[in-house]
Amino acid sequence: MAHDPAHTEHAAADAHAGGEDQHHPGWSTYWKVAVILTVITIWEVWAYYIPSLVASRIFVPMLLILSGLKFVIVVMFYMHLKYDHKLFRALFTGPLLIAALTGIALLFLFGQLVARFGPG
Amino acid sequence: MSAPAAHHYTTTGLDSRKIAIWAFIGSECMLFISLISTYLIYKGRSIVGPFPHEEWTSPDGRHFEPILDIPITSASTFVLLMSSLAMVLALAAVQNKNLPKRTRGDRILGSSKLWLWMTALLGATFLGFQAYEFTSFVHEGLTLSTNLFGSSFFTLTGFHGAHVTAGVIWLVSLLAIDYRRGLGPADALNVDIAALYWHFVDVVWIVIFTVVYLIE
Amino acid sequence: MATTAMPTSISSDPRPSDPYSGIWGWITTVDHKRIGILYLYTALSFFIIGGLEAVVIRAQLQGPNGQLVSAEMYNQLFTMHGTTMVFLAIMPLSAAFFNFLIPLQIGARDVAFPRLNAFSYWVYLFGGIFITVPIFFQLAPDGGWFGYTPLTTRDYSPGINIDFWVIGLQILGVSSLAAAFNFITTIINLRAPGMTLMRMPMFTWMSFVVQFLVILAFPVITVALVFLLFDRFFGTQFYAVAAGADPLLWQHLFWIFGHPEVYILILPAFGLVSEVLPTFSRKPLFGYPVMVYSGILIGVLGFGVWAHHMFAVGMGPIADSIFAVSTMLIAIPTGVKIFNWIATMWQGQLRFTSAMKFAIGLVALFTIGGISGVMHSSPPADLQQTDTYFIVAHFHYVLFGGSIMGIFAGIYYYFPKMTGRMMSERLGNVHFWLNFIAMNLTFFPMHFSGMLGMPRRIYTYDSGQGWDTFNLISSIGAYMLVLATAIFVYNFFMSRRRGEIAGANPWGAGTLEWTIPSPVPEYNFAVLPTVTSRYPLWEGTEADAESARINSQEGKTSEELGIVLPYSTVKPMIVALAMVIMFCGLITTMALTFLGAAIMVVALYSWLLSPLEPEHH
Amino acid sequence: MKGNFRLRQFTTFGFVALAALALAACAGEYPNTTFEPKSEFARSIDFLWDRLLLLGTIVFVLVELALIYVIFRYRRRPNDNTTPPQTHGNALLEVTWTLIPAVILIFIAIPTVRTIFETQAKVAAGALEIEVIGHQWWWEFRYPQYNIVTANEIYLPAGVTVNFKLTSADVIHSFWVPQLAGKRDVVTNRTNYIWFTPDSTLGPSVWNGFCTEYCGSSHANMRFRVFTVRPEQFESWVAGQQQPAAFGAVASAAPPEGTPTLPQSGTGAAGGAAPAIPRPPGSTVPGADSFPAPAPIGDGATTQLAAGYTFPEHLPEFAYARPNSALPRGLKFSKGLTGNAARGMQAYGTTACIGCHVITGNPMSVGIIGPNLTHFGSRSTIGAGSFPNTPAYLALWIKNTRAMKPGSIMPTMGANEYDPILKRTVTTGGLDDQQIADIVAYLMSLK
Ligand code: HEA
Ligand code: HEA
Ligand code: CUA
Ligand SMILES: [Cu+2]
Repeated sequence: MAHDPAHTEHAAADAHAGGEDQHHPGWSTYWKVAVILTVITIWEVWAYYIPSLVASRIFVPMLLILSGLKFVIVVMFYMHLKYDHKLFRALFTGPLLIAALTGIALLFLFGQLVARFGPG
Repeated sequence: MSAPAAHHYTTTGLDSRKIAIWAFIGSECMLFISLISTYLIYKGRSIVGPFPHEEWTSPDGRHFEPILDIPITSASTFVLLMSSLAMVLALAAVQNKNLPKRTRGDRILGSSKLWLWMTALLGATFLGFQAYEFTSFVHEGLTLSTNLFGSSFFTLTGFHGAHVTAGVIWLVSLLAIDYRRGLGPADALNVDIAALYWHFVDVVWIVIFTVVYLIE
Repeated sequence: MATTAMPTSISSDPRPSDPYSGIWGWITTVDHKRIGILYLYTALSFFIIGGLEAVVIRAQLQGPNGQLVSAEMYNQLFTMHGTTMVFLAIMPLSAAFFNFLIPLQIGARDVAFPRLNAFSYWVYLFGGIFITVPIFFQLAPDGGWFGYTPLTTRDYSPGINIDFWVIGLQILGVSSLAAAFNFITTIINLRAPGMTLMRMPMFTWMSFVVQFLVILAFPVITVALVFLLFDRFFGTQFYAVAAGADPLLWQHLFWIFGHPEVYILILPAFGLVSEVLPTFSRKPLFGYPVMVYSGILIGVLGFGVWAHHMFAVGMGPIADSIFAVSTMLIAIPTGVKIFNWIATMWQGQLRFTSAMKFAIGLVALFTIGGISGVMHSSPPADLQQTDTYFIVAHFHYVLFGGSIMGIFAGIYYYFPKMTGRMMSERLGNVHFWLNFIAMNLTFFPMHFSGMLGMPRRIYTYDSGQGWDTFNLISSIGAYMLVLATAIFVYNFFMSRRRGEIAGANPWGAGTLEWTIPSPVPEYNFAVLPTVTSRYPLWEGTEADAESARINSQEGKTSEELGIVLPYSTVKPMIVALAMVIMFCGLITTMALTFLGAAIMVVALYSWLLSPLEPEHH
Repeated sequence: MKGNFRLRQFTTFGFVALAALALAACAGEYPNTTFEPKSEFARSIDFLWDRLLLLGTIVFVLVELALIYVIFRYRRRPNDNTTPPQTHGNALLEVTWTLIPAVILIFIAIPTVRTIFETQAKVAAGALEIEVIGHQWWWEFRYPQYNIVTANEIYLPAGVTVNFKLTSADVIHSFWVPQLAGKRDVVTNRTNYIWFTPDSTLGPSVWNGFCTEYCGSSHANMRFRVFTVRPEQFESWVAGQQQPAAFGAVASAAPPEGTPTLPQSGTGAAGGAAPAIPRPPGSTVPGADSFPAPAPIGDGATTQLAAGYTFPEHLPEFAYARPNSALPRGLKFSKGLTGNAARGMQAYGTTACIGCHVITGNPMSVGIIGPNLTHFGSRSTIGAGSFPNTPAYLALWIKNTRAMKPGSIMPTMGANEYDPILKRTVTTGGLDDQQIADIVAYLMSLK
């Protein structure tokens, strides 16, 4: 929540661009990112068609990591969180964290509910 | 579009609308985590088929294949990813409207209309895929009310689809403005906000594609 | 253009509608102060309605085997009482203060999105009417304020009653969310120069935390409600037990929202008390940073305790233990607040105005509710307490003894700023004591009836169960509360007309909102103040004094000062109305839904495409 | 001001007094108190409660005292305008009052977690198994080990561990017997368990049970009774329940008087409390041979033996377990009728009753929607603890259940009675008071 007071002071540099820093990446970065995303996607789908891999213990973690990776890349570069005011980072990661924890907790609770006291 | 408080003093120097959209996106995280969690909680709890990844034969002997169609969905996923690329290019084009365009490449990259069109069309294509998917599921006997899987699947992906639809409408509105008076650096923020929303819808799909379609 | 501190010339066109003219002025206003006052009046009305429902409840339970109302009516009464008090009374009462105060406390001319602000109010009003009207036709929701499935599914509640509840809450959620985004942006982005986060008044801080609770908690209940809505209208199976649905899904989703919600209800009151106590102790708030952090901590922890409402459902020992401990943890930051408030008064110059009394009342009574809360937090112990009147006692001590007391403190304290007149201290004193005594008479005995085995939500009980006396006392207390509230209502309206003139800073308070005239001019601050301390009027430097001097001048119009103010507009109200019509379609005819949607889209576009305010030259 | 704050103190004192009083009085007048645990489970909870109450009270007293002290000590003296010291905080103090609560909480958390795992451990082998099935708005109880099915009444042998298996037939309910154990929700599509051991020292006693999860219109009327009895009495009760319906004879269950008078409800000549209906041998009953004669009947003696032990709930000390709910206004039953059990059985067989109720031994009565009535006559209450089981109440109940119990699924049977759910008056197929009196006689005779 609390972002650094340094920023809170300086007034609008450029009201129109919302004072956001102009040095966004350009085409050169964007197409590379696109390629990476595509490659990862192909990798995921490819993995899906290897029965032995699907059966193996690494399958699920791998897919989760891969999609997590895509998630981060898009957020960092296409949503240029990497270059923007760190306030935005706080506004996004805070809720994202709570959301993730809540989701995990829910799955845990519904997975756990078979273990109950008493017989059966 | 109007610029609320844009030319007033702001503490951070940032435009209020951009702060608002990020807060909105944060809130959307909770929305989609609830939907996704529900889908996962109900996974494998349906009493009757059809099922996402397993085949099923109904008591009256009708046979159902695993219902999810990975190739099609992979394609639509790719389409949505590409729409994000188009979106960032559209934003860049708007921001650099006034920069001189020397090469033909510059002109192509510099055309906000082209890239906005691209984004909207790719988004529409994605929706097309989804419409196809939904109808074929219904034909194969999976509806909202067939089983827990049907309910949670259609609601989750439907919510995402609704977000994409809203995004497409938003983009078309921007295009309308672009045609009426042209979008320039002054509008960069409006486009930026639309873009943030669009990319977020994209990352949500990235997660859905993995946990719903690929992981069995 | 970076700052409007110095008057900048603007187009001379007068504002299309004079904001202070008549009913139309109120319908089209986008002024945060007037919207705040709209919230205040509406919410107080709903508070009275919810209270009257409670009084009928108490009359029915006054003695054993009461036959005042039917079982069906009783179930509608407690459902609507809870729903009304939580969603239509306390949250909007807080919203009234968010609207009125936040911009004044941070030195802004308005909120970040004035028209969105108006929209939030109208959605609230129409949604509130939508969900309240059915009770007069005995068609009100009857599933309890947390509407557990499967009871609330079509199979077990075929009637239209629950439909009102599902749709109504859905509508109200839109209002809260819209407002939350607005205030988050406002607080982050519209603070006057020098108003750093760690100089913000405590009320604004607590509101800030609350807005985050809203944007994170409401999406979850939105989803839960969408499931129920789809189940009831479109045949999905989310809660259909016949299809193998798990009833605990609703419970978890609801309480993931529900517990943060209770902090949404209390933190604004905490904030108000943190404004009142320092003023009437003539001392700055004790341990300001700790107060901030504890507020944030309460908010964050609030997301990790929801299952303490489900200790009886059989989650298993591990989950029970985890949620028990996380719940207990919240007692620590809350305790810090209590102690810091006492420390604030320590060595102070206490002036016992009505506002002060209510603030102290909160500290005294909330503690009781908090402690019973900790008693629930021990799952085995809670197995005896849950769903009995002991719980009812707990949450009325925190809600009435906490939220309501704090809000009353706020009303007495800010009434002068809102109206320019003082409330009658004499009546205020009577109101406080009657309220304080009656409140305890009503709710303290519930601890006993609960631990002596009286379940909640029962429309009747046998004699000879040992509950009669306690219920009688509770009912008498409730009747006294009606009197107390009536006195308040009287005081409010009398003072509105006859109260003595207040002046800019009647209490000798220290924060920014007291540097400007009462009632506040539409532009709030003639010049954006420059803030150099937490209590500009107490500890301020020259800079503070200077802007205070300019801002306290009365009678200037925005035109004279060259301050740009947004146009008044009716569009947000139309969008809100259209949205509610759209929802009404669900329970009448789909045609209405499409009509509403159409109007909404059109109105929305014309809203977004029309300029907020006159353009600069 | 000063006066005001004396007043304030008084109120505070008032509550402490009230508290003391109430706690002291807990003995006796408070049949559902949680302060007098009667099982090891309830006792372990009570231990926690005492700890919580103690610590809670300490915190409460300290906070309120500090508050009151500050209020008196630092209130502004008239025309004293000195500004007080402008302290902004004190790290040491604030750390202290962060730590103290933390320490207190440790003393709560540890026993809490211990108790959680104790009370949720697996039940010891050889426990008495009881299946609890929640219905809107009554309780079905099954003793799988004895294949007994009954409703709204549980018999427990004192000192024997009992393990309840909780499931629901419709919505969520919650199972609570305050003095014996905490609650456990009865959740649809889930199976919950709760077990405890009623103190072996308990003499025959009865406990009120409640549904404590809001479950619809008659949530308030979803009560039950738990009888803790000596093991040998339990055996006898089991023996009795295991018999098919011990149908006696032409029981002239005499006229249920118009409307029972509360609370000692109008018991017709049959004497509602323990109606001693004469029971000639079942064989003499017309058509009785159409179903298995009840177990050993002495020469023309009564079937009392076969009925087995039933709890003497009519004894004055158990008054609190005797429902005295208000009767719907205007529900009347004509005086002076004499019910005939034999005719009643036929009437019963021709009505909707059989579609919902089981009476073992009555081949026609096989419905499973409603409570099992096999030993109906041996029960102390009807309507899930709503009314005493006397001919008078039973007659009214059959005549218009839905008036007696809001939302009940059992239709209104009485001719010309208004059915509040169907919103119309029963005409064709409705029972007249004589038929009802007969059915009453029949049911009452099912010991
Ligand atoms: C304003 C709203 C509000 C607030 C602030 C709270 C605060 C707390 N609540 Fe409450 N609660 C409700 C509103 C609220 N609650 C409602 C409405 C319900 C019922 C919902 C329903 O079923 O209808 C409920 C129900 C409820 C339950 C579920 C009971 C059940 O249904 O079985 C529980 C269980 O743990 C609980 C716990 C707590 C705790 C631990 C706190 C803590 O935050 C309290 C912390 C404060 C203190 C402890 C006092 C001050 C501290 C000190 C003086 C320090 C020293 C103290 C100690 C060391 C003990 N609450
Ligand atoms: C902030 C929330 C809030 C507030 C303020 C109150 C206030 C009161 N509540 Fe409420 N209550 C809840 C929130 C609240 N309640 C909730 C969430 C539930 C759970 C619902 C559920 O189980 O689903 C509940 C349930 C509940 C029950 C349990 C019902 C049951 O379980 O069967 C009872 C019973 O006594 C009760 C009583 C009261 C009383 C007597 C008041 C009194 O304080 C009310 C005092 C009266 C008034 C303030 C209005 C009357 C004033 C006037 C008429 C003035 C005259 C008018 C003019 C001059 C214009 N409440
Ligand atoms: Cu069953 Cu309440
Ligand atoms: Cu809670």
